[in-house]
Order: sequence, then C-alpha cells, then structure tokens
Amino acid sequence: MNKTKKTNKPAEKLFGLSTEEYEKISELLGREPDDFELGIFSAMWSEHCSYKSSKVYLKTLPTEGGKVLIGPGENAGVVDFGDGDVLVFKMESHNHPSFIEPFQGSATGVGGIMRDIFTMGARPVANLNSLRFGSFSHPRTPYYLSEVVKGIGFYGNCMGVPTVGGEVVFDECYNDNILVNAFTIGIAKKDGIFLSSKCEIGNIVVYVGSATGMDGIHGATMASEEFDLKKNKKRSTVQVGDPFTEKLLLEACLEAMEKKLIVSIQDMGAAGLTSSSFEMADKSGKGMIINLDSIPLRTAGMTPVEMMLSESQERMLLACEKEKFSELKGVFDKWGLNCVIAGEVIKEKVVRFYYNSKIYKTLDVDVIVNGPEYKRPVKSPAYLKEIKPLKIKSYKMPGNLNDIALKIITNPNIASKKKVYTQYDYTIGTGTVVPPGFSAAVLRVSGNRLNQNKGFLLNVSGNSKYTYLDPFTGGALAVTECARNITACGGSPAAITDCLNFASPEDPETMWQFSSAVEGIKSAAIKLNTPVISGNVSFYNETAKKDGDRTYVSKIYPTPVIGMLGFIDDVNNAVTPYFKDEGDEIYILGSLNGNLGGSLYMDIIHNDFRQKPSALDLDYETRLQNCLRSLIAKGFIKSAADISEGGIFTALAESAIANPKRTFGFAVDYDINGLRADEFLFSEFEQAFILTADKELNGAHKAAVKKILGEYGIKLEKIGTVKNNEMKINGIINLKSDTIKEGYYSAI
Amino acid sequence: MTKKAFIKVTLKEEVLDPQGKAVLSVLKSSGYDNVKDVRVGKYIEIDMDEGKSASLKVEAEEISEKVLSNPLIEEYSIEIK
Amino acid sequence: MTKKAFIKVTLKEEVLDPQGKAVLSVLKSSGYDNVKDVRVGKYIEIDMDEGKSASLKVEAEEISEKVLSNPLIEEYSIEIK
Amino acid sequence: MDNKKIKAGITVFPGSNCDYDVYRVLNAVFGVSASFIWHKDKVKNLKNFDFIVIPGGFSYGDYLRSGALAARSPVMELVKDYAFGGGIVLGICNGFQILLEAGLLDGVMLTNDSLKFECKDVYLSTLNTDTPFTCAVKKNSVLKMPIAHHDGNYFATDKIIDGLNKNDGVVFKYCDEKGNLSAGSNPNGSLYNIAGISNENSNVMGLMPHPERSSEKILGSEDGGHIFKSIIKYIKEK
Ligand SMILES: Nc1ncnc2c1ncn2[C@@H]1O[C@H](COP(=O)(O)OP(=O)(O)O)[C@@H](O)[C@H]1O
Ligand SMILES: [Mg+2]
Repeated sequence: MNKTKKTNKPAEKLFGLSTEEYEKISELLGREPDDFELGIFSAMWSEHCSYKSSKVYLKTLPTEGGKVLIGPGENAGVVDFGDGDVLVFKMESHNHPSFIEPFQGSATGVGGIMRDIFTMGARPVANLNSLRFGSFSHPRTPYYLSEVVKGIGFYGNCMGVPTVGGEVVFDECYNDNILVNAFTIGIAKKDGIFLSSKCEIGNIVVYVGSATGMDGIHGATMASEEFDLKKNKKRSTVQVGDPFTEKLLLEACLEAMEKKLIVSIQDMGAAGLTSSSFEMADKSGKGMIINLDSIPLRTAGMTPVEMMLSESQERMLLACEKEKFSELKGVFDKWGLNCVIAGEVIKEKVVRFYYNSKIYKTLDVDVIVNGPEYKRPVKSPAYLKEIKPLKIKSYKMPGNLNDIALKIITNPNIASKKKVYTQYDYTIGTGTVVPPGFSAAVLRVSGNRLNQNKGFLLNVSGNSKYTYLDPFTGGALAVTECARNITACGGSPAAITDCLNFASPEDPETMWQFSSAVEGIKSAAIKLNTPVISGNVSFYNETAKKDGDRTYVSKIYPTPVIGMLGFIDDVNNAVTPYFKDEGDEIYILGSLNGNLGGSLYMDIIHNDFRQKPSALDLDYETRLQNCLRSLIAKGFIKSAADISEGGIFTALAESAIANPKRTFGFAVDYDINGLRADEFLFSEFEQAFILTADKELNGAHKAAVKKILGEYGIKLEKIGTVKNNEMKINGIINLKSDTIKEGYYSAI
Repeated sequence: MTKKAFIKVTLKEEVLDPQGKAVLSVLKSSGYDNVKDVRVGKYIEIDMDEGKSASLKVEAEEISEKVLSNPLIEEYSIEIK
Repeated sequence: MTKKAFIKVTLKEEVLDPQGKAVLSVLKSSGYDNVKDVRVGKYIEIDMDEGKSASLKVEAEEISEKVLSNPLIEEYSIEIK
Repeated sequence: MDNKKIKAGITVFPGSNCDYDVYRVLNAVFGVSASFIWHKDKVKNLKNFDFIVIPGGFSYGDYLRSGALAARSPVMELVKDYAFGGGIVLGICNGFQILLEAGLLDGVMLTNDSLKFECKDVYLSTLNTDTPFTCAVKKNSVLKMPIAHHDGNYFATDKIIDGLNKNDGVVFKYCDEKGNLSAGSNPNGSLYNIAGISNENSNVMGLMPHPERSSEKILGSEDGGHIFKSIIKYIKEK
C-alpha cells in the first residue's frame, strides 16, 4: 500500500473529520481526496451517520424477541400487531438545528422522523416528542419553548398526524443546548413493508419530492461538532420545512407502494442524496449510477458536492422496475411532485456519478459506508465520587408542608403541560382514546373496521438528573418509567426505541456516562422484555462559552430518552390515572423506599440534589408491573398512577384534579413507619403505584386479589379514601383541591 | 409627530418558500401560464412617535432585525414616511 | 421578457389585526414606547412573462383580487417593475 | 330507506387530512355509502350525491389564507353549482374556511385570538334546529365536540351578521357546559361566539368543530353524530 504523507490541511477544511481520519481516507484512496470526495466522506463518516463512537455499545442492546419483526438497521423498527398488521416506530433527535432555529429545526425534525416511518410503507398514526429547555427563568427559554412547540405543531398538524404525548423538561444544563427528540409510529400491513435493501440490478433509481436547494449543507457534520457560536458559517444551513409537500409525498409514496410500483426506498435525511444512495446500494449489496444532471434543483448552479450534501427536506430516493416507471410517474404527477430518473442499480459495488453528461466520479461503496468504529477511552467522572447517599437528617424538616406541596406542584417540571399539547392536534385520526395529559396515550386502530377494539399505548420518558447522578440507574429508569406509565393504563410493554443525547464522545467521562446508561437501558429492556427496535444517538450537545476571561464548555446532563410501545387487547379496558368516584378507596401497590436523593424536593427546597438516587430492583419491578396488570385485567382497578417526579404527593394530587368531569380530593391516613414526612411525600420513582378501587376490592374480590398479590409477592395497602375538594394527608397536608388545580394548570 | 415605517420582510433568495410554491402551483393550474415564480413575504406598518426617538430609522432597523425578521432566513427593507 | 409584480396586501383599517396587536405588545414590553400601532400584512412578488399577456397590470389585478386577497377584509396595491 | 342507499361525496384537496376520518365515520358508523371526489376529477356534476362534505385539514398547507387556494380549485365550481341547485353541503373546519373563501357562506376566518393552534373539547349551543344538519338535534341542546384549528376566529361585517340573524343563519355558538354564551367559552375570539353558520337556504353549513371526531362513545362524545344523523334523517324524509 502506498503510504501518503501527513496532511497539512487546516481543521476547518476537514468538515469535522479528524486528521487521522483524513489520513485514513487518503490511504484508502491512494491519494488525498478532492472536494467532492471529502464532502462525501465527511458526511458518511460523521458521528451522526456512522455511529462511530456508539456502535460498540449499541450492539449490546437486546433487539430480538417478543413481537419484534424488524430490529434496528432499517429506517425504523417493526413490531407485530396481529391480524396481519404491524406497527413501525422510531425516535430521532433534532437538537442542533432546533437550537439554531427552533421553529424550523423542530418542524423539520418532526418531518424527518415521519419520513422514516412512511419510507417503510407505514402510514404515520401518532407523534410524540421529548423536549428539554434551559432553566424556566432563563431569558431565552420562553422563546425556545414557544418556537419549538409551534414548529412541532405546524408540521404534525398539517400532516394530519395526531401528537398524543411527550415530555417537557426545564433544567439549566440545557441553557446552551436544547433537546428536541421526535417520535413517530405508523401502521402497515405485514406484507406491505418496504426496505432500503431490496434494489435489484437493472432497476432504475428515481428521485421524488422537492427540488434540491442549498439547505443544510454539511448538516450531518454540524450535528457532530460542538457549537462555536462565532463560526457563522454554520448559520447558513437552515432547512425550511414544507409539511404540505410532505403530506403529498406521503400520499404519493403510499399510493405507489399500494400499486407495487416501488422495489426499494430510502428517505433523504441527514446527508441527503449521499447517505440515501450509498446506503441503499450497500444494504442491497449492489452499486448505483447517479446522474447529477437529472437532480431537480431549486438554486441554479449548485456544484456536485453541494447537490450531494444538501439536506433539503421532503425528498426520497427509490428503486423501481424500468417498465413501471411511467405508472410511477403518473402517481407522483397526480400529487404534483417531481419524479425523475436519477440513475440505475448496477452490479459493481460502486456509485458512479455522471455530471455534464460525462462520468464524473466513481466511489467504492464499501470504502464509503464502512467508516471508522471507535472504542473511545472511558473514565468514571470525577464528580461521581462526591455523589453520596442522602442523609436526610442533616436537612431541616420544613415547617409548613402545605407551602412545600404547592411549590412542588407549581414547579414547571411538574405543572401541567396543557398549554403545550393543546397546540397539537391530538384528536385527528379518530384513534385517540386517552389523549395527552395522562400517563400513556392510548390509541385504537380506527381503520375501516368497526368493533376492532385492539389498541396500543405510547409513552416517552427520560430523567437526565438521575442519569447524571447515576448513569446506569438513569438509563434503566427511563425504560421502567415508560413501562410504568403503560402498565398503569392496563397495557403490556412490547418494544422500545431510544434517543441518546450526550455531550462529546471524545471526553472519556461522557463516554463513561454513555456506556453506563446504555448498560442500564439494556438491563431493564431485557428484564421487561422490551427489545430495542430503533433509535438514535446525538453527541456533541455542548457549547464553548466565554464568561469574562474564563472559557468553559457548557454540557448537557447525559439524557437518554426512551419511547415505548405497549399493547392492549381492548381499549375499552384502558385505565386512566385520575380518581373516578368519591368514596373509592386509595391503595399503594408495592413498597416505599423513601429516598429523596436527587429529587425535585431536594433541588428546589434544599438547593442540593447531588445525592445518590435509589437503585432499581428490576426483578421486583417486573413482578410489580405484572401484578398490576393482572389486577387491571380482572377489572378491579378504577385508577392507577405511578409515582414519578414530585413523589406520592404529586401522584395523589394529579389523580385528584385531572378528571375532566370534576375535581376530587383525598383523605390519606397512613402509618409512614419510620420515614420522615418529607420522605414519604416527595420521594420519587418509587417502585409502587397509587390505585383506587371500590369497596369490592376489599370485599367480594378480596380472595382473588390476595391470590394475585401472593403470586407475584407484592404488597397492597389501603392508605385512604377519595374525597371531595380537600387534600388531607396524616394531619401534615391540608389543602383545597381547587388551589392545587389552579396552580397546576397555570404555572407554565 | 407620528410617522409610519413600512417594512418588507422577504425570504432570502436561496431559502425555500413553501407558500410561494403552493400559490404558484394554484396560479398555474388556474391558467396563469405566464407566471414564473411567486414569493410570499410580510409587509408591516408601524406607527411611531417621532418625538421620543433619536432616529426612527435606526429604531425601525433594530425592530426589523430583532423582532420582525429572522435574520437566518429573511431580509428586510424599510421605508419611512 | 420577465417583469416583477410587487403586491402589498393589507388588512382594512376596521378589521382587527391579532398578529399586529401581538407584535405591538412585544415591542412595548421591549421598551419601544414610541411605537403606537402595528399592522401586519403580506408582501408578494410575482415573476411574470410579459410576452404572453395582454396587460401585466390587468393580470396582476385579477390575481390579487381573486387569489391573493380576501376583499371582505383586505385591500391590495400593485407595482410593476 | 336503507342508509346504504344514501350517497355522500367527500372532496379531497391536496393537503386535506380529515377526509379519511369523515369517510370512515360515514361508512362504518352510519352505514352511508361515502366516496371521495379528488379535486381534479373530471366529473360533470355532483348530482349523484345526496350530500357533499368538505372535510378539514390543511388544503394547500393553509398557505396564504386558510381555504383560499382550495376555494379556487376546479371541483369547487361543481360544489357551487350543486349548492345553488339546493344540494346539501357540509364544510368542517378547513371545509368551513373553504366555503367562506368560495363565497358559499359569508364572512372570513381570522387567526385565533391566541395566535395559536387550539385543540380541545368545546361545547356548542344549537340555535337553529330547522336545518338539514340539525333537524335531529333537540332545540337548545348543548353538544360536545373537539376543535383543532389555527384560524377559527370568525369575522364578518355588521351587514353580514344582520343577514345571518335575519335568516337564523347562525346555527352553532360556542358556550359553556350548561349552554351559557360566555367570553370564557369562546376558544378563538370568534365574533358573537359563532361556531357554525348556514346560508340563506340552509342547505350549506360550515362549522369549526369536528363532528366526525365525536361520533363514537370510545372517543368521549357521540354528540357530533347528531349532525350526520340529521343529514340522514333529512334525506330520508325529503
Ligand atoms: N411535549 C409534549 N407533547 C405532548 N404531550 C405532552 C408533552 N409534554 C407532556 N405531555 C403530556 O403531559 C402528560 C404529563 O407529562 P409527564 O409529566 O411527562 O407525565 P409522566 O410523568 O406521567 O410521564 C403526559 O400525558 C404527556 O404525554
Ligand atoms: Mg408518570
């Protein structure tokens, strides 16, 4: 092999590639790459496209079993839904673009994830999102919040896909790097799934959708670098979303698929034409001719590398049998979309580009797609040594717990997100049985079938503060928290997708957090039998900052977010978390730990949350959730809520005020058994649920209940009664429900 | 005295204009064949009190830059009358 | 030859402009006290091929009247260059 | 008469997205024979249909003004002929906006006074039960239906409002659970809480809330179903 000499190219000319990577490319080519090649390598070898730092860990995740039909690797994962139906879902980040331009960034994030779903032949039926903003009082937060929510609504509403759930978190660790993670699920027929790996030699390659413009050039490499606000060049890369065109693209693609006019298809996401062409060729084990003269352009005079790197939205690349092209074109014409022959599938595993009617470049598929793979150095973060178990005795017990309770319930991280989700159309599609605002969203298949009651449940969760304090537990907790929300509604967790948002992988401490969090996700996913079927990694969520003479890097907490799918046989049996009738009895199922470590209470009341959160007993968790599901299946349970941020008080309060028909209260009288009152009220993520039931639970059903509890080894204790408009706990809490309700719904 | 600032906010040339594209397609299908392109922007009128401001022009610039337009994708022009 | 029609579409005076009101309140709360009123309208640029049309002006009028504005609430003005 | 014999046409524009919901509810819940009419379909007229629904969505992305571009679509000429001939036309949400822009109903929709998209349940007071759309509704009954729109702030000149009042053209107003017309129950700033209006002959009606999303118990309300039941009743008795 001929050894190339070291490059002296300046770093900014490497588009995010390291000098070593550049040299490796030169070695593979036998010479230094030209601009076209460098553009393609920098995109395909970027962290965003190649997963070069995360691959070794992602490989360890469980991806098979249960109802999984297709795991990670395709545009989205596929789960069997019975009766010939499948569900297709994935979650994706759009953090960097949303920080630069929150409206367009979040809008195109939603557009991008929906394209991933309908590329597979599935009609999107629900969106969710997980949003993280800087501290609520940060001057830029209202702007980001309002623009991101507007952008998400703009795109999803126009597409006619209901947005049925999500989470909104405020924390100063996101002041300089907001997170926007978007989740979409679609439904398809089992025999109607389309893949990017099915190209056949002789197929023509077809470009459909919007024309190519200067949008988002080097977007993929941008997502793989930390921000430097002074480098204005990154600012010229804003992609504008056009949901109207995407709706047409959706209908046109599904119509063409239905008519069997498509052999293989891939959306143009990050690194646009580059990744779609090389990945389709690679996965199909073939090569491709791409004729750059045929690409519809919005901006005249774009250079070949600009065409290849453009991230213009609402475009797809597909392979089609030659004879069927005119029929295919007919479909796209009907919807008013571009549909042009852009090349051909060939045997030789290269992509050969034509430009100005001549062969322009030929690049080897394997060389381009087999980017580097790193096992980056890891090191346990220094700060973790200071994270000790909490000694609550060293913190003063607050005098008036009513005031504390009100502070907790009106904290922006606890308070209702109604003002957010009412900006999303969550009723379109006539499938939303339990709308946003409760534990998990419950959807039915509205299709054209009546009396078809099977349904599915969706939830997204993550807790970065806990992940920061204990990365393994934080990862596991994201999975169990989703499962708790789904189980509490009567669903059975089935599969997950993940979005792993972290700082720079080149920092060994971040990499350690990453590996531990993935380990946590893995353990919980195995235990709960929820394989990972798709996902996304977003690194470099950090920004170089200057504060006077000091320069520092503002990093997010490690933020793994999980999106989970669950099933329910009959949506009529779904349980909601809110109280139903006065006089019903309130129970705790499970056992309380009373650990306030890392809690919101410690954070906002004692200004110190840096303690170790409780560990998760995954065996116990599984039994607990199975037990609850059995009780619900028997029809014994009228409401069920998990205990998450804000602790038992918050779970009880929300259950009392969330019933759309009327407001309730409660009287709880419970022996807290050695716990301090604040530990009982505000400890979070307890392995326990708050349930209500009528008197029969302890009467006619007593024996049946006892049997179920015995089977799983779980404790059920009555703690109180559902009341009218007053919240009373053990003589330490005495509040009017209306006051709490007013605060809860008006805080953000 | 009250003056008026007239501000046009338009998308930068290289930025996609979905609205313009949709209007164009409707005009074409309604038979306006000679229409080649459509761009849709905003037109804002501001009534300003001259007395209190050093320079209306400077102030209108500032408002256009910071509030009315998104400098990442839009540009603006101002006329004061 | 291609010419451009520049069309301003503005809300009639008696029609309430919620968007303008919102911008006004943002400006006031940002300390622009001398701003008295804000009205938000549209600014549309149309590229037209002169060759095929009898009168660009007439055609632009027609397009403005029928498509670009709603006569119940809006008025328009056209400039051709 | 069997509901199956009743033929409904649902117009589909680029960007319509409640078309399938209406189709499903008419066919599966009410047993009507509903089919789609693509905006470019070359049909001569709509006489074969017993009624036409212009469904909600974002026709042409709601670009320029909601409904404005769809109102200029060829199929709307057919809808106009159909309506002038006395045919029953129901416009829901974006369909209402299209009817206004097409001049089949009077007034315009401005952006919601919140300047935000609003998705929530609202209550409607039924003011006129003497229309093909409300003949199965009890006078003054309060109906619960969801809204989901960005531009539902109905506006009209005094002259138009006088005309509407004279003809009992205001069919639905936003109200509270008990039927009171308060400002607090107006979700979008609509003039006089107007949620739905009809033309002079009451054969064309537009309303912002979505009856097709509130025609099944599992979705939390069956009240929207009364509108479809009214149309069916009216056609059967005609
Ligand atoms: N960004 C959002 N989009 C849609 N729904 C949201 C969003 N944020 C929160 N919600 C909804 O609000 C409810 C409460 O959210 P959260 O406090 O995260 O619930 P939980 O702790 O039960 O998961 C959930 O139903 C959730 O789906
Ligand atoms: Mg929860």
